[in-house]
Amino acid sequence: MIRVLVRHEPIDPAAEFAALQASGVGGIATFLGVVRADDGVTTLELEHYPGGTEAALRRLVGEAVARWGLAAAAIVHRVGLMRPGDLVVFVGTAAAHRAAALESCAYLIDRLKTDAPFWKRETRGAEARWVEARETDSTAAARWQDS
Amino acid sequence: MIRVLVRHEPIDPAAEFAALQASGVGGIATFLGVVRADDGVTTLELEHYPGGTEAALRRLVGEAVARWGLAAAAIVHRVGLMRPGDLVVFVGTAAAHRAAALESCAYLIDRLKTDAPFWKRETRGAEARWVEARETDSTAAARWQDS
Amino acid sequence: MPVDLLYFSWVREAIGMGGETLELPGDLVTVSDLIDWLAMRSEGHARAFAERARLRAAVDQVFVGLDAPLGRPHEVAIFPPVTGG
Amino acid sequence: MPVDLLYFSWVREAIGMGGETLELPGDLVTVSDLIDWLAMRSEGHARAFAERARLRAAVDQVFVGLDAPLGRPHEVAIFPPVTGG
Repeated sequence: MIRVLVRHEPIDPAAEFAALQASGVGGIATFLGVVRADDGVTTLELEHYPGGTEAALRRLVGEAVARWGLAAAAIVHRVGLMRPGDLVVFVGTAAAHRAAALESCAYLIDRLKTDAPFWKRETRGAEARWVEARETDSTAAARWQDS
Repeated sequence: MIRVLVRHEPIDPAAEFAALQASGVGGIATFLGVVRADDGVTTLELEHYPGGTEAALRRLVGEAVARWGLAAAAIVHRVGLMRPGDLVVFVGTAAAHRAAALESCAYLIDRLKTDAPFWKRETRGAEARWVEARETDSTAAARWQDS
Repeated sequence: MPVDLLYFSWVREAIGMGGETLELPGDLVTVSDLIDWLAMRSEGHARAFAERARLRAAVDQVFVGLDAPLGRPHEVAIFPPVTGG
Repeated sequence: MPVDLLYFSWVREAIGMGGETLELPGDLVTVSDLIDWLAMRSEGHARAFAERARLRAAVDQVFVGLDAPLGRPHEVAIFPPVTGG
Protein backbone atom coordinates (compact mmCIF):
# COMPACT_ATOMS: atom_id res chain seq x y z
CA MET A 1 0.00 0.00 0.00
CA ILE A 2 1.39 3.37 -1.03
CA ARG A 3 -0.63 6.40 -0.07
CA VAL A 4 0.31 10.01 -0.91
CA LEU A 5 -2.28 12.65 -0.23
CA VAL A 6 -2.34 16.45 0.03
CA ARG A 7 -5.63 17.70 1.40
CA HIS A 8 -7.49 20.55 3.08
CA GLU A 9 -9.55 18.27 5.35
CA PRO A 10 -8.32 17.31 8.83
CA ILE A 11 -6.09 14.23 9.02
CA ASP A 12 -7.61 11.16 10.73
CA PRO A 13 -4.68 9.27 12.30
CA ALA A 14 -6.85 6.26 13.21
CA ALA A 15 -7.87 5.74 9.57
CA GLU A 16 -4.27 6.18 8.41
CA PHE A 17 -3.02 3.75 10.99
CA ALA A 18 -5.67 1.15 10.07
CA ALA A 19 -4.57 1.30 6.42
CA LEU A 20 -0.96 0.53 7.45
CA GLN A 21 -2.06 -2.24 9.83
CA ALA A 22 -3.88 -3.94 6.95
CA SER A 23 -0.48 -4.66 5.35
CA GLY A 24 -0.19 -7.58 7.80
CA VAL A 25 3.46 -7.01 8.79
CA GLY A 26 4.88 -6.77 12.28
CA GLY A 27 6.08 -3.19 12.68
CA ILE A 28 4.50 0.19 12.01
CA ALA A 29 6.25 3.50 12.65
CA THR A 30 4.53 6.84 12.39
CA PHE A 31 5.43 10.49 12.74
CA LEU A 32 2.76 13.13 13.28
CA GLY A 33 3.47 16.82 12.98
CA VAL A 34 1.22 19.03 15.08
CA VAL A 35 0.71 22.81 14.97
CA ARG A 36 2.46 23.91 18.15
CA ALA A 37 0.20 25.32 20.81
CA ASP A 38 2.94 26.79 22.96
CA ASP A 39 4.47 29.72 21.05
CA GLY A 40 1.67 32.22 20.52
CA VAL A 41 0.63 31.13 17.01
CA THR A 42 -3.08 31.73 16.43
CA THR A 43 -3.33 30.28 12.90
CA LEU A 44 -1.04 28.52 10.44
CA GLU A 45 -1.49 28.58 6.66
CA LEU A 46 0.11 25.95 4.46
CA GLU A 47 0.68 26.79 0.78
CA HIS A 48 1.89 24.12 -1.66
CA TYR A 49 2.71 23.48 -5.31
CA PRO A 50 -0.23 21.50 -6.74
CA GLY A 51 1.06 18.63 -8.86
CA GLY A 52 4.66 19.30 -7.92
CA THR A 53 3.99 18.42 -4.29
CA GLU A 54 2.42 15.05 -5.04
CA ALA A 55 5.22 14.24 -7.50
CA ALA A 56 7.87 15.07 -4.87
CA LEU A 57 6.14 13.01 -2.17
CA ARG A 58 5.65 10.03 -4.48
CA ARG A 59 9.36 10.16 -5.32
CA LEU A 60 10.32 10.13 -1.63
CA VAL A 61 7.95 7.29 -0.80
CA GLY A 62 9.20 5.25 -3.76
CA GLU A 63 12.80 5.70 -2.59
CA ALA A 64 11.91 4.59 0.96
CA VAL A 65 9.96 1.52 -0.21
CA ALA A 66 12.90 0.42 -2.38
CA ARG A 67 15.60 1.16 0.22
CA TRP A 68 13.90 -0.52 3.20
CA GLY A 69 11.66 -3.09 1.48
CA LEU A 70 8.52 -1.62 3.03
CA ALA A 71 5.16 -3.39 2.90
CA ALA A 72 3.33 -0.05 3.11
CA ALA A 73 4.08 3.66 3.33
CA ALA A 74 1.92 6.75 3.63
CA ILE A 75 2.39 10.52 3.61
CA VAL A 76 -0.71 12.61 4.21
CA HIS A 77 -0.10 16.35 4.39
CA ARG A 78 -2.68 18.96 5.19
CA VAL A 79 -2.75 22.36 3.44
CA GLY A 80 -4.75 25.54 3.96
CA LEU A 81 -5.73 27.08 7.29
CA MET A 82 -4.94 25.30 10.56
CA ARG A 83 -5.00 26.03 14.28
CA PRO A 84 -2.76 25.03 17.20
CA GLY A 85 -3.21 21.35 18.02
CA ASP A 86 -4.19 20.42 14.44
CA LEU A 87 -2.27 17.70 12.64
CA VAL A 88 -0.16 19.03 9.74
CA VAL A 89 1.37 15.79 8.50
CA PHE A 90 1.09 12.04 9.00
CA VAL A 91 4.01 9.84 7.92
CA GLY A 92 3.68 6.08 8.36
CA THR A 93 5.69 3.03 7.31
CA ALA A 94 5.11 -0.70 7.76
CA ALA A 95 7.76 -3.41 7.53
CA ALA A 96 8.50 -6.93 8.75
CA HIS A 97 11.32 -5.61 10.96
CA ARG A 98 10.99 -2.64 13.28
CA ALA A 99 14.33 -1.05 12.34
CA ALA A 100 13.19 -0.75 8.72
CA ALA A 101 9.91 0.86 9.78
CA LEU A 102 11.54 3.28 12.24
CA GLU A 103 14.40 4.35 9.97
CA SER A 104 12.27 4.83 6.88
CA CYS A 105 9.78 6.90 8.86
CA ALA A 106 12.58 9.22 10.03
CA TYR A 107 13.90 9.33 6.46
CA LEU A 108 10.54 10.38 5.01
CA ILE A 109 9.91 13.23 7.46
CA ASP A 110 13.53 14.46 7.21
CA ARG A 111 13.44 14.49 3.41
CA LEU A 112 9.92 15.94 3.27
CA LYS A 113 11.16 18.93 5.29
CA THR A 114 13.68 19.90 2.58
CA ASP A 115 12.37 18.32 -0.65
CA ALA A 116 8.61 18.82 -0.75
CA PRO A 117 7.20 22.20 -1.84
CA PHE A 118 5.20 23.40 1.14
CA TRP A 119 5.42 26.86 2.74
CA LYS A 120 4.12 27.87 6.15
CA ARG A 121 2.79 31.26 7.16
CA GLU A 122 2.18 31.81 10.85
CA THR A 123 -0.22 34.37 12.26
CA ARG A 124 0.21 35.71 15.79
CA GLY A 125 -2.68 38.03 16.49
CA ALA A 126 -2.55 40.70 13.72
CA GLU A 127 0.96 39.83 12.51
CA ALA A 128 1.61 37.25 9.79
CA ARG A 129 5.02 36.01 8.66
CA TRP A 130 6.41 33.30 6.40
CA VAL A 131 8.33 30.70 8.37
CA GLU A 132 12.06 30.63 7.56
CA ALA A 133 13.67 27.35 6.57
CA ARG A 134 16.01 25.95 9.23
CA GLU A 135 19.62 24.92 8.76
CA THR A 136 19.03 21.90 11.02
CA ASP A 137 16.52 20.54 8.51
CA SER A 138 19.14 20.52 5.74
CA THR A 139 21.57 18.75 8.07
CA ALA A 140 18.94 16.15 8.99
CA ALA A 141 18.12 15.46 5.34
CA ALA A 142 21.80 15.26 4.34
CA ARG A 143 22.62 12.46 6.77
CA TRP A 144 20.61 10.01 4.62
CA GLN A 145 22.91 10.50 1.61
CA ASP A 146 26.03 8.83 3.04
CA SER A 147 24.57 5.61 4.38
CA MET B 1 2.03 12.95 30.36
CA ILE B 2 3.59 9.61 31.19
CA ARG B 3 1.49 6.54 30.53
CA VAL B 4 2.60 2.95 31.24
CA LEU B 5 -0.03 0.28 30.92
CA VAL B 6 -0.07 -3.53 30.68
CA ARG B 7 -3.49 -4.84 29.78
CA HIS B 8 -5.54 -7.71 28.39
CA GLU B 9 -7.91 -5.48 26.42
CA PRO B 10 -7.20 -4.50 22.78
CA ILE B 11 -5.07 -1.38 22.29
CA ASP B 12 -6.85 1.65 20.80
CA PRO B 13 -4.21 3.57 18.81
CA ALA B 14 -6.54 6.54 18.20
CA ALA B 15 -7.01 7.10 21.93
CA GLU B 16 -3.24 6.76 22.48
CA PHE B 17 -2.49 9.26 19.67
CA ALA B 18 -4.99 11.72 21.15
CA ALA B 19 -3.37 11.55 24.59
CA LEU B 20 0.04 12.37 23.09
CA GLN B 21 -1.41 15.13 20.88
CA ALA B 22 -2.85 16.79 23.99
CA SER B 23 0.73 17.55 25.12
CA GLY B 24 0.67 20.50 22.69
CA VAL B 25 4.14 19.99 21.20
CA GLY B 26 5.07 19.75 17.53
CA GLY B 27 6.24 16.18 16.98
CA ILE B 28 4.81 12.79 17.86
CA ALA B 29 6.52 9.51 16.97
CA THR B 30 4.92 6.14 17.48
CA PHE B 31 5.80 2.50 16.99
CA LEU B 32 3.11 -0.16 16.85
CA GLY B 33 3.90 -3.85 17.04
CA VAL B 34 1.40 -6.09 15.28
CA VAL B 35 0.96 -9.88 15.46
CA ARG B 36 2.27 -10.98 12.05
CA ALA B 37 -0.33 -12.42 9.75
CA ASP B 38 2.11 -13.89 7.25
CA ASP B 39 3.92 -16.79 8.93
CA GLY B 40 1.26 -19.33 9.87
CA VAL B 41 0.71 -18.24 13.48
CA THR B 42 -2.87 -18.87 14.57
CA THR B 43 -2.65 -17.41 18.09
CA LEU B 44 -0.07 -15.61 20.21
CA GLU B 45 0.00 -15.68 24.02
CA LEU B 46 1.86 -13.03 26.00
CA GLU B 47 2.95 -13.84 29.55
CA HIS B 48 4.46 -11.16 31.77
CA TYR B 49 5.78 -10.46 35.28
CA PRO B 50 3.03 -8.54 37.09
CA GLY B 51 4.56 -5.65 38.99
CA GLY B 52 8.01 -6.26 37.56
CA THR B 53 6.82 -5.39 34.06
CA GLU B 54 5.32 -2.07 35.04
CA ALA B 55 8.43 -1.21 37.07
CA ALA B 56 10.70 -2.00 34.09
CA LEU B 57 8.59 0.03 31.66
CA ARG B 58 8.40 3.01 34.02
CA ARG B 59 12.18 2.92 34.34
CA LEU B 60 12.62 2.95 30.55
CA VAL B 61 10.11 5.77 30.07
CA GLY B 62 11.74 7.81 32.82
CA GLU B 63 15.15 7.42 31.15
CA ALA B 64 13.75 8.50 27.76
CA VAL B 65 11.94 11.54 29.19
CA ALA B 66 15.14 12.69 30.92
CA ARG B 67 17.48 12.00 27.98
CA TRP B 68 15.35 13.64 25.26
CA GLY B 69 13.33 16.17 27.28
CA LEU B 70 10.03 14.66 26.19
CA ALA B 71 6.70 16.38 26.77
CA ALA B 72 4.90 13.03 26.83
CA ALA B 73 5.66 9.32 26.50
CA ALA B 74 3.52 6.20 26.50
CA ILE B 75 4.04 2.45 26.46
CA VAL B 76 0.91 0.33 26.30
CA HIS B 77 1.55 -3.42 26.06
CA ARG B 78 -1.09 -6.06 25.64
CA VAL B 79 -0.87 -9.46 27.39
CA GLY B 80 -2.90 -12.67 27.15
CA LEU B 81 -4.29 -14.23 23.99
CA MET B 82 -3.98 -12.44 20.62
CA ARG B 83 -4.54 -13.19 16.95
CA PRO B 84 -2.75 -12.17 13.74
CA GLY B 85 -3.37 -8.50 12.99
CA ASP B 86 -3.85 -7.57 16.67
CA LEU B 87 -1.73 -4.83 18.21
CA VAL B 88 0.78 -6.13 20.76
CA VAL B 89 2.42 -2.86 21.77
CA PHE B 90 2.04 0.89 21.32
CA VAL B 91 5.04 3.13 21.98
CA GLY B 92 4.60 6.89 21.59
CA THR B 93 6.70 9.97 22.35
CA ALA B 94 6.00 13.69 21.98
CA ALA B 95 8.63 16.44 21.83
CA ALA B 96 9.14 19.96 20.54
CA HIS B 97 11.63 18.66 17.94
CA ARG B 98 11.04 15.69 15.71
CA ALA B 99 14.51 14.16 16.16
CA ALA B 100 13.88 13.84 19.90
CA ALA B 101 10.50 12.19 19.31
CA LEU B 102 11.81 9.79 16.64
CA GLU B 103 14.98 8.75 18.48
CA SER B 104 13.30 8.26 21.85
CA CYS B 105 10.58 6.16 20.25
CA ALA B 106 13.21 3.85 18.68
CA TYR B 107 15.02 3.77 22.04
CA LEU B 108 11.92 2.69 23.94
CA ILE B 109 10.98 -0.18 21.63
CA ASP B 110 14.61 -1.36 21.36
CA ARG B 111 15.06 -1.37 25.14
CA LEU B 112 11.61 -2.88 25.76
CA LYS B 113 12.60 -5.86 23.59
CA THR B 114 15.48 -6.78 25.92
CA ASP B 115 14.63 -5.20 29.30
CA ALA B 116 10.92 -5.75 29.92
CA PRO B 117 9.72 -9.14 31.22
CA PHE B 118 7.34 -10.39 28.53
CA TRP B 119 7.37 -13.84 26.94
CA LYS B 120 5.62 -14.87 23.74
CA ARG B 121 4.22 -18.31 22.96
CA GLU B 122 3.11 -18.88 19.37
CA THR B 123 0.57 -21.47 18.31
CA ARG B 124 0.53 -22.82 14.76
CA GLY B 125 -2.40 -25.19 14.50
CA ALA B 126 -1.84 -27.84 17.23
CA GLU B 127 1.78 -26.92 17.92
CA ALA B 128 2.77 -24.31 20.52
CA ARG B 129 6.29 -23.03 21.15
CA TRP B 130 7.95 -20.30 23.20
CA VAL B 131 9.53 -17.66 20.95
CA GLU B 132 13.34 -17.55 21.24
CA ALA B 133 15.02 -14.22 21.98
CA ARG B 134 16.94 -12.81 19.02
CA GLU B 135 20.56 -11.73 19.00
CA THR B 136 19.62 -8.73 16.85
CA ASP B 137 17.46 -7.40 19.68
CA SER B 138 20.44 -7.33 22.06
CA THR B 139 22.50 -5.54 19.41
CA ALA B 140 19.74 -2.98 18.85
CA ALA B 141 19.43 -2.28 22.59
CA ALA B 142 23.21 -2.05 23.06
CA ARG B 143 23.63 0.76 20.52
CA TRP B 144 21.92 3.18 22.91
CA GLN B 145 24.63 2.75 25.57
CA ASP B 146 27.50 4.43 23.70
CA SER B 147 25.84 7.65 22.59
CA MET C 1 6.88 27.20 -27.04
CA PRO C 2 5.43 29.15 -24.09
CA VAL C 3 6.59 28.16 -20.60
CA ASP C 4 4.50 28.23 -17.42
CA LEU C 5 6.25 30.17 -14.65
CA LEU C 6 4.93 29.47 -11.14
CA TYR C 7 5.63 31.54 -8.01
CA PHE C 8 5.00 30.54 -4.40
CA SER C 9 5.03 32.02 -0.89
CA TRP C 10 6.64 35.48 -0.62
CA VAL C 11 7.95 35.24 -4.20
CA ARG C 12 4.30 35.09 -5.32
CA GLU C 13 3.39 37.97 -3.02
CA ALA C 14 6.24 40.19 -4.19
CA ILE C 15 5.44 39.60 -7.88
CA GLY C 16 1.72 39.97 -7.19
CA MET C 17 0.65 36.82 -9.03
CA GLY C 18 0.90 33.05 -8.74
CA GLY C 19 2.20 32.54 -12.24
CA GLU C 20 2.45 33.66 -15.85
CA THR C 21 2.94 32.02 -19.22
CA LEU C 22 5.79 33.47 -21.29
CA GLU C 23 7.78 32.87 -24.47
CA LEU C 24 11.40 32.72 -23.29
CA PRO C 25 14.29 34.14 -25.34
CA GLY C 26 16.55 31.46 -26.81
CA ASP C 27 19.74 32.52 -24.99
CA LEU C 28 18.81 31.45 -21.43
CA VAL C 29 21.19 28.63 -20.49
CA THR C 30 20.63 28.13 -16.75
CA VAL C 31 17.77 28.62 -14.28
CA SER C 32 19.76 31.58 -12.99
CA ASP C 33 19.71 33.16 -16.47
CA LEU C 34 15.92 32.80 -16.48
CA ILE C 35 15.69 34.53 -13.10
CA ASP C 36 17.92 37.39 -14.36
CA TRP C 37 15.62 37.83 -17.33
CA LEU C 38 12.42 37.65 -15.24
CA ALA C 39 13.82 40.18 -12.74
CA MET C 40 13.63 42.88 -15.46
CA ARG C 41 9.89 42.44 -16.03
CA SER C 42 8.65 44.61 -13.12
CA GLU C 43 9.63 46.16 -9.82
CA GLY C 44 7.83 43.27 -8.11
CA HIS C 45 9.88 40.71 -10.05
CA ALA C 46 13.09 42.58 -9.21
CA ARG C 47 12.20 42.62 -5.52
CA ALA C 48 11.19 38.94 -5.46
CA PHE C 49 14.44 37.87 -7.12
CA ALA C 50 16.85 40.28 -5.36
CA GLU C 51 18.42 37.76 -2.95
CA ARG C 52 19.46 34.77 -5.02
CA ALA C 53 20.52 32.76 -1.94
CA ARG C 54 16.93 32.77 -0.72
CA LEU C 55 15.53 31.25 -3.94
CA ARG C 56 14.92 27.65 -4.95
CA ALA C 57 13.55 26.27 -8.23
CA ALA C 58 11.91 23.24 -9.79
CA VAL C 59 12.06 22.52 -13.53
CA ASP C 60 9.16 20.34 -14.67
CA GLN C 61 8.47 19.52 -11.00
CA VAL C 62 12.02 18.37 -10.20
CA PHE C 63 14.00 20.42 -7.64
CA VAL C 64 17.24 21.77 -9.21
CA GLY C 65 20.04 24.14 -8.25
CA LEU C 66 19.92 27.62 -9.78
CA ASP C 67 23.00 26.78 -11.86
CA ALA C 68 21.23 23.80 -13.46
CA PRO C 69 20.67 23.87 -17.24
CA LEU C 70 17.24 25.21 -18.09
CA GLY C 71 16.69 22.95 -21.10
CA ARG C 72 13.33 23.31 -22.82
CA PRO C 73 10.91 23.05 -19.91
CA HIS C 74 7.12 23.11 -19.83
CA GLU C 75 6.98 24.50 -16.30
CA VAL C 76 9.43 26.32 -14.03
CA ALA C 77 8.59 27.10 -10.40
CA ILE C 78 10.54 29.65 -8.32
CA PHE C 79 10.07 29.83 -4.57
CA PRO C 80 11.75 30.23 -1.15
CA PRO C 81 13.28 27.28 0.74
CA VAL C 82 10.44 24.96 1.70
CA THR C 83 9.03 24.72 5.23
CA GLY C 84 6.52 21.88 5.26
CA GLY C 85 6.02 18.98 7.63
CA MET D 1 13.07 -14.04 56.20
CA PRO D 2 11.22 -15.99 53.50
CA VAL D 3 11.87 -14.99 49.88
CA ASP D 4 9.34 -15.11 47.03
CA LEU D 5 10.71 -17.03 44.04
CA LEU D 6 8.92 -16.39 40.75
CA TYR D 7 9.19 -18.47 37.54
CA PHE D 8 8.03 -17.51 34.05
CA SER D 9 7.59 -19.00 30.58
CA TRP D 10 9.18 -22.45 30.11
CA VAL D 11 10.99 -22.15 33.45
CA ARG D 12 7.56 -22.04 35.07
CA GLU D 13 6.35 -24.95 32.93
CA ALA D 14 9.38 -27.13 33.71
CA ILE D 15 9.10 -26.53 37.47
CA GLY D 16 5.34 -26.95 37.32
CA MET D 17 4.47 -23.84 39.30
CA GLY D 18 4.62 -20.06 38.96
CA GLY D 19 6.42 -19.51 42.25
CA GLU D 20 7.18 -20.60 45.78
CA THR D 21 8.14 -18.92 49.05
CA LEU D 22 11.26 -20.30 50.71
CA GLU D 23 13.69 -19.64 53.55
CA LEU D 24 17.10 -19.45 51.88
CA PRO D 25 20.29 -20.81 53.50
CA GLY D 26 22.68 -18.09 54.64
CA ASP D 27 25.59 -19.10 52.37
CA LEU D 28 24.14 -18.08 48.97
CA VAL D 29 26.32 -15.23 47.70
CA THR D 30 25.21 -14.75 44.07
CA VAL D 31 22.06 -15.32 42.03
CA SER D 32 23.88 -18.25 40.47
CA ASP D 33 24.36 -19.80 43.95
CA LEU D 34 20.60 -19.50 44.50
CA ILE D 35 19.93 -21.27 41.19
CA ASP D 36 22.35 -24.08 42.13
CA TRP D 37 20.50 -24.53 45.40
CA LEU D 38 17.04 -24.41 43.77
CA ALA D 39 18.12 -26.96 41.12
CA MET D 40 18.37 -29.61 43.85
CA ARG D 41 14.74 -29.24 44.95
CA SER D 42 13.12 -31.43 42.24
CA GLU D 43 13.64 -33.00 38.83
CA GLY D 44 11.58 -30.13 37.37
CA HIS D 45 13.84 -27.53 39.01
CA ALA D 46 16.91 -29.38 37.73
CA ARG D 47 15.52 -29.47 34.19
CA ALA D 48 14.46 -25.80 34.26
CA PHE D 49 17.90 -24.65 35.44
CA ALA D 50 20.06 -27.04 33.37
CA GLU D 51 21.22 -24.52 30.76
CA ARG D 52 22.49 -21.52 32.66
CA ALA D 53 23.10 -19.49 29.45
CA ARG D 54 19.36 -19.56 28.75
CA LEU D 55 18.40 -18.03 32.12
CA ARG D 56 17.88 -14.46 33.21
CA ALA D 57 16.95 -13.07 36.63
CA ALA D 58 15.52 -10.07 38.41
CA VAL D 59 16.17 -9.31 42.07
CA ASP D 60 13.44 -7.18 43.61
CA GLN D 61 12.22 -6.40 40.07
CA VAL D 62 15.60 -5.19 38.78
CA PHE D 63 17.24 -7.22 35.97
CA VAL D 64 20.66 -8.50 37.07
CA GLY D 65 23.35 -10.83 35.73
CA LEU D 66 23.51 -14.31 37.27
CA ASP D 67 26.84 -13.39 38.88
CA ALA D 68 25.26 -10.43 40.71
CA PRO D 69 25.26 -10.51 44.53
CA LEU D 70 22.00 -11.87 45.87
CA GLY D 71 21.87 -9.61 48.92
CA ARG D 72 18.78 -10.02 51.12
CA PRO D 73 15.97 -9.81 48.57
CA HIS D 74 12.21 -9.94 49.03
CA GLU D 75 11.57 -11.34 45.55
CA VAL D 76 13.72 -13.14 42.95
CA ALA D 77 12.38 -13.97 39.48
CA ILE D 78 14.06 -16.51 37.18
CA PHE D 79 13.06 -16.72 33.51
CA PRO D 80 14.23 -17.11 29.89
CA PRO D 81 15.46 -14.15 27.81
CA VAL D 82 12.47 -11.85 27.24
CA THR D 83 10.58 -11.66 23.95
CA GLY D 84 8.03 -8.84 24.26
CA GLY D 85 7.20 -5.97 21.96
